Amino acid sequence: MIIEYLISALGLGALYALLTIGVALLFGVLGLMNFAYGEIILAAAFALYFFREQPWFFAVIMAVVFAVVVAVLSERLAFHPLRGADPVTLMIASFAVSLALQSVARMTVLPRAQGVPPESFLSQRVDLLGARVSVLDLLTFVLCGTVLAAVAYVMGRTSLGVQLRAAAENFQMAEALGVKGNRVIASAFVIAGVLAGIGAVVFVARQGAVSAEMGLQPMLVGVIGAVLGGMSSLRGAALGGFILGVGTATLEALLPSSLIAFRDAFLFTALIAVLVVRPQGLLSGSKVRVS
Amino acid sequence: MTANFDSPSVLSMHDAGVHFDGVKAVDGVSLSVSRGEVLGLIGPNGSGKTTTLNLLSGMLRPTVGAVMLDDSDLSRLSMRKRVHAGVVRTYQSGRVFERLTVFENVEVAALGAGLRRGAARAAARSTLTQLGLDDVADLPADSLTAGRIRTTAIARALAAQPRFLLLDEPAAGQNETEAVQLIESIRGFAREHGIGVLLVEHDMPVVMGTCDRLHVLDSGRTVIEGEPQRVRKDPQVIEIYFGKRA
Amino acid sequence: MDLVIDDLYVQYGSSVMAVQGASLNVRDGELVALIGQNGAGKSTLMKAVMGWVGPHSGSVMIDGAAVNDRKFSHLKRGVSFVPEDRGIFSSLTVGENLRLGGVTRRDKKALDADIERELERFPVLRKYWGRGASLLSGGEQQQLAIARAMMLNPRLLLLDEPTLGLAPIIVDLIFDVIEQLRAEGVTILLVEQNAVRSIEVADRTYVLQAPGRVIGSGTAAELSASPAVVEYLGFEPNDSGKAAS
Amino acid sequence: ACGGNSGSSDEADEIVIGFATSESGNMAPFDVEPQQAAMLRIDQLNEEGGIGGKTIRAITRDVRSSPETVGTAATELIGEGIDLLVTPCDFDLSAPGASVAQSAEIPAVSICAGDPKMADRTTLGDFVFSANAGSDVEGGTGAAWAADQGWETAYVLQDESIEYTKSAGAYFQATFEELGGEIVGADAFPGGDSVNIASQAARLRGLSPQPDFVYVASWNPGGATAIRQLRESGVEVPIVGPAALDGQVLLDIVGDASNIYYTGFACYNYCSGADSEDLDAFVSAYADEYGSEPTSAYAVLGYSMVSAFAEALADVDELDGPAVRDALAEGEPVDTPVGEVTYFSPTCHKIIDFPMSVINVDGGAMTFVTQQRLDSVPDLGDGNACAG
Amino acid sequence: MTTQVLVRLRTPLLLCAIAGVVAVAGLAGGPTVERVAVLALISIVFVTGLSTFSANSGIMSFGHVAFMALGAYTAAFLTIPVPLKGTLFSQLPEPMSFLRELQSSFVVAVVVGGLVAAVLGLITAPGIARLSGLQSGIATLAVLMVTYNVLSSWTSVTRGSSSMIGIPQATTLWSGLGFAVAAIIVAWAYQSSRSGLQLRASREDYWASVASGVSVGRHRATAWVLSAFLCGAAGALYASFITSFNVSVFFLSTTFSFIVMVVLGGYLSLSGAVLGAVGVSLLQEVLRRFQDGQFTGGSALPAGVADLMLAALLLVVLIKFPLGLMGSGELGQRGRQQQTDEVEPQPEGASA
Ligand SMILES: Nc1ncnc2c1ncn2[C@@H]1O[C@H](COP(=O)(O)OP(=O)(O)OP(=O)(O)O)[C@@H](O)[C@H]1O
Ligand SMILES: Nc1ncnc2c1ncn2[C@@H]1O[C@H](COP(=O)(O)OP(=O)(O)OP(=O)(O)O)[C@@H](O)[C@H]1O
Ligand SMILES: [Mg+2]
Ligand SMILES: [Mg+2]
Repeated sequence: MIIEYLISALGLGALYALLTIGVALLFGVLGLMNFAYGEIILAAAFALYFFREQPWFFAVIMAVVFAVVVAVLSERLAFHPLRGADPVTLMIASFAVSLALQSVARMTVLPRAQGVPPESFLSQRVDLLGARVSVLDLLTFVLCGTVLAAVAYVMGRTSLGVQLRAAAENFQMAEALGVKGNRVIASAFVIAGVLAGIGAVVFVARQGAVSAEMGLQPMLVGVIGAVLGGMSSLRGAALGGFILGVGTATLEALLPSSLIAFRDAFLFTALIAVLVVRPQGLLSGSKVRVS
Repeated sequence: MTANFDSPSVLSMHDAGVHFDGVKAVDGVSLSVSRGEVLGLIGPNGSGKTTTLNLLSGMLRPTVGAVMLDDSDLSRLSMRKRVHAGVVRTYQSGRVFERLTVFENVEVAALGAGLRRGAARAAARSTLTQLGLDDVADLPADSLTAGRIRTTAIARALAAQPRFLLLDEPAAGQNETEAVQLIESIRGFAREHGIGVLLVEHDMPVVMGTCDRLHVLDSGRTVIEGEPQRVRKDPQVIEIYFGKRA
Repeated sequence: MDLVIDDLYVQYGSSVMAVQGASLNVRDGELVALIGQNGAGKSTLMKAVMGWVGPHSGSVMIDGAAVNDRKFSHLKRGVSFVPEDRGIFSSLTVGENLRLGGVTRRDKKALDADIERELERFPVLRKYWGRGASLLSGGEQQQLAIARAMMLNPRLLLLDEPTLGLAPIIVDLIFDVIEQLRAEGVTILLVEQNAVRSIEVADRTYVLQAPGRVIGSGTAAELSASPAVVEYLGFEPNDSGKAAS
Repeated sequence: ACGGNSGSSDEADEIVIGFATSESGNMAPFDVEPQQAAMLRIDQLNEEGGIGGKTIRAITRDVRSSPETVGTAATELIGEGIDLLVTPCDFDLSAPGASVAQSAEIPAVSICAGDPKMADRTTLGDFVFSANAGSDVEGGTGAAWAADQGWETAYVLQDESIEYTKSAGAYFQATFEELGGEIVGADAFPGGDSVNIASQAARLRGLSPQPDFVYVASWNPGGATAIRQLRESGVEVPIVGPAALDGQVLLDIVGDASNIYYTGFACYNYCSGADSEDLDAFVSAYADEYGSEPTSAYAVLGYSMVSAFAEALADVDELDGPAVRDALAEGEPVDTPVGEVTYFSPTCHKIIDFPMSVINVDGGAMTFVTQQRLDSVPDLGDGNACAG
Repeated sequence: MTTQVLVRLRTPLLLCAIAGVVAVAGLAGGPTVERVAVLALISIVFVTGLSTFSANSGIMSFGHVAFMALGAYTAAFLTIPVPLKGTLFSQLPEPMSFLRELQSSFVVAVVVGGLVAAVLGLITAPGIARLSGLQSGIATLAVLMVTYNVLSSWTSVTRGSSSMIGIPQATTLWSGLGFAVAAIIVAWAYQSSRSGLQLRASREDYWASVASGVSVGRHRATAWVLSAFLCGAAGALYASFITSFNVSVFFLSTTFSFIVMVVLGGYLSLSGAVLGAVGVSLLQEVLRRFQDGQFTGGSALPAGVADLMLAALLLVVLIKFPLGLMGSGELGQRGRQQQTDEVEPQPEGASA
């Protein structure tokens, strides 16, 4: 029981961390709290549904492609013209993008929820310390770790990360120094798209369902996890997402069934408490001097 | 304006220090400003002037030492409480309330100092007149030129009923004439209301012409304190700060 | 490098016309100063040279090419700019800021050497190499901004109040650097509040009056010949300083 | 859909039905197909000469899944002189429209709301109806069928997200106990779009002995996900659920899982074994009209609803509100593609004796098991007007 | 001096006049338009409440619909006829059973609805006072999440996800107008008060306001509680108009549609909020009719086009006016409205 709980909590934590990194990436560098992140996930999920008859691996690749295309398109059409606008404006714009994508999806390809049949090797279980652990949980874990490491490497160790942060902070100055601002910012959306795609693969494998509204939940997880963990630090965001996931799973395991309906109330009260005690999030990002 | 003359008379810092990631930005500095005098704080870039000002104003808490107002310890008080005690600062970068009018900018500070509405309006009006901002009173602050934005920031600090005013490079970005004019009006204001001024500035004509005393910092430590003319001739200060041209 | 500004008008939004009919030129290898009171339009003019604000009318040409042309690249022409708000990237470290100055350069060895040269010049940058740039003091940031602009090995250098917030000793250093660059043949346009000193070092000086009009230009002697300029400046420029140095 | 031709035509030889339903927004999936099926039936009836000689004219308004718009649309439709208002498939969305109709004394019929309150004349008023059986009937029918299988112990997995699922669970439980069964355990999960029932599944698996079956009181897609996760975590006993699990999406989500049953409204296209000519005819007529077959059995409810109108209004001359209401409440049995159904009664404005189709999901296929009717709804003391 | 006061009074007068126009349009336009007008007036009450907090503090709140929910539930408890309450709330826990006997007039219900919401505001105020920026936005969202979750799960008291029904219809065009005018006056009075001014200063620059002696937390909390009251009152008005409601109304989609109103008009401006509420209500109705084909002679647009157009419009407005139509200005006041001046033209070469 305990081991099973642990595995499921860690699995959910890893999934949430995966979802959070993408939101935190765009926020950390562009100051964009992207509510349309859910619809990028939706695009990937739709690809998984659309190509459900094809080999799984192919569907996964298409999912990432779809997510990247939607992410980059949203940048071109909405966020590019709003470069340098204040964070609230950006956030509301992302919300408009989210609404638009959702209604397009509903009007065209996803008027109602659709199922994606389980991929048999993912739903298999292996015995680990006497507990039955699903391949999916293990995969989520590995993916989350790899993705976090890869993104941290790109953002922290490569010149792209530096150029990206520079272009986001002061576009003109960065361009004057030779940074290809537009290209670099678009690449942030590509990375966010890839992350959303991978997140969607895991999410859909767990839920099996694809619907026009499905982006809401992962988006909320991403946004809340990112704020909880500390907005401009990727590690913090991953930690925030992870804690959110483990917290959710723990509440489901511990709450008596008469109280289980109040799971979210407990969770969000805890969130408020954490924020009040540590407004900057668990791991705060870079400090900025006031002068 | 109701300057309260029987209130505290000296703002001081005793062996105060603060460090960031191992760098001692301010390291055992003691200084004091009395009501009615202008103390100049100078030193090379990065010597800890702004940090000293942060310690005095409550933006930072000293890791060692204390900030005192006469005999009471301010070290643990928040910036806001220190404003109420009469210690008011400006920022190096102005920081006006851009979308409020110039009048409102100044009125806020008067309200923040605890004045009632009518008194705050009156205080704001007289401060604006003294600093020559009457004609722009009803304009949003962000439509002003850089120089007037800076003046607005100073007017705001004056309206907060300071007994001690901490100014961080108020003359930066002004040409000589403008700078001297600005400082003169501050000086006049300070004299009139008995305000102690701590002035951080790199503009030498301004510093030499305004300050009663100079306090020189280097690497967070006091180098010398004294008469402007004496400090100006100090070989160590010339070496680290003024340079050969001086 | 030749910079020619001809009858330039620049407008912010729909109401503020910050520059109205300014014409000036900087010839190859020249050090030209631009002075004027707050709000005269000096910074706006600089931004127009960078193409950051579009001309309402008139033109800005560098070596005969219009800067607001789509194909014009300041980078390829070797134009480097230190803006008045410094343009430091506060989310990057000091080192990252400096390296970003040379982001387009392929000659990594030479870039490292240039970085080394600036670190020698401004030791404080070496001290704080790995620290967040926004944590630096005002003057330290200004040094970083200047050092970064040098990473491009500019042929035309635009300096907007490079000595803002610097201690006198560093101001001297900056003026030394400026003269050294001029000696190397770099074309420089310098905006300064310190009018006396700018006129002193510059080959020629333009005096700008709000809203962005040139009211006089030339050497110190030529400027003092114009009563309007003398009245505006509040002092009579002379060449004495320059002769001395 | 039919446009709003509001041209004045001769009142006497026309029955005007207003549809204030969701064609867009998140509730649209529940309304679109039943409404299309209803339009299909209207066309058929008009071709056969209308109802009692009167042609039926439909006016539609998209309420965009928003309760405020339902009220506005209802007001507008009543202003255009409709005789009967059709409201969305959901009680909460219907209620504002129904209240408007109630005050105008125009009967309002929800196209398929499953909430027992929709049928209660004392809650929204006596002009309000639902053309569906309701979650109470569904829960009860599931229990009755399970009891018929000889299963004695049940475990309830309750989805807490909406009233429908709560009420289905409660009525399942009450009926099953009334029929002599025993509830050996119950657990709950919050439901919604993101379902993770690992710990609930672990608790259930730890039970020894295992119950005879599990009742999953949930809806799609969360319910299907829950079932998938139950099976993946190794719960092997039969699973029973209500009609909201119906649809192709259930098959897709649970994949190859087996031993799953639910009480649906009908078994057609994606389901086999019902062998009903009437249903086949309905499906092919629907496909002819709209280019694709219906994706859930809710569609047939819309179709049958219009048949019920026709049955009730055949002999009514004066189409004023109270007359229409009384005619509807008379409770004549109606022929529908799934069999004979009594729609309304003077005390209960919905269907009790609905012949629910028990459908088995096994290895990626759905097969018809049997039809099951409930005799009566147990009284839980919650004021359900149709109980007892 | 007096002329200055008159100038300042122009804003609330103009805004009240706008509310008046809405009411008159409702009066003249027949029952359907009347419904839309009443809903628009209720929206005005809500957005003035939201804007009391958001416009002055600069913090976008996602949580105010929680206050609306409390107001609506309070109105339900106070105005549903006692006999019906007996059946609706048969499972009410003992300490709360007095609610079953309670009965009050409409106006009392609206005021008490506001007060109950203000109590939630008070409870959450210490947290809100401490937080800035997006953290604060997320905290307000958390307030909504908790409220929604409790309302939809505490079945014995709130009837859970089951609808509240049988609320007597009491909100009319006139009472709607009355409350809208009252809300506008309250919001405007707060904005011009010393607390409002100091809060706006903190919105412009937190650290500068602290350095001016402003206790940001206290003013934030004040605005938060006051706005909770107004939004609670809006909730009670809503309940008394729609007569039955379900908890699912008080969640994200409603939150977002109010935010669209506030942002379109200008989220830093009270006038912006009011104009946004009226404009979006009108637009929604026009789009609805468009989609039903009422303007195009019966040929209906595909379902969902209305949502899409609303989203597209929001985006276009934001790109043209990043701070909404009013920017941070107010109707009838001199000075800037939308400040596009700040946006320097992109160098053409940059986008190549
Ligand atoms: N928050 C901080 N984190 C890290 N280092 C800091 C911080 N604040 C100041 N410092 C460092 O402390 C030293 C003193 O900084 P300070 O701003 O007080 O200098 P200053 O004397 O005001 O210089 P300037 O004349 O350039 O404004 C600098 O080297 C600066 O980098
Ligand atoms: N972004 C802007 N939007 C609107 N007006 C502006 C903007 N930037 C500058 N201005 C106005 O344009 C005029 C010229 O400004 P500019 O910054 O070029 O002056 P300056 O000569 O550099 O002054 P300073 O010595 O203070 O730096 C001023 O009146 C200023 O208020
Ligand atoms: Mg400093
Ligand atoms: Mg300038």
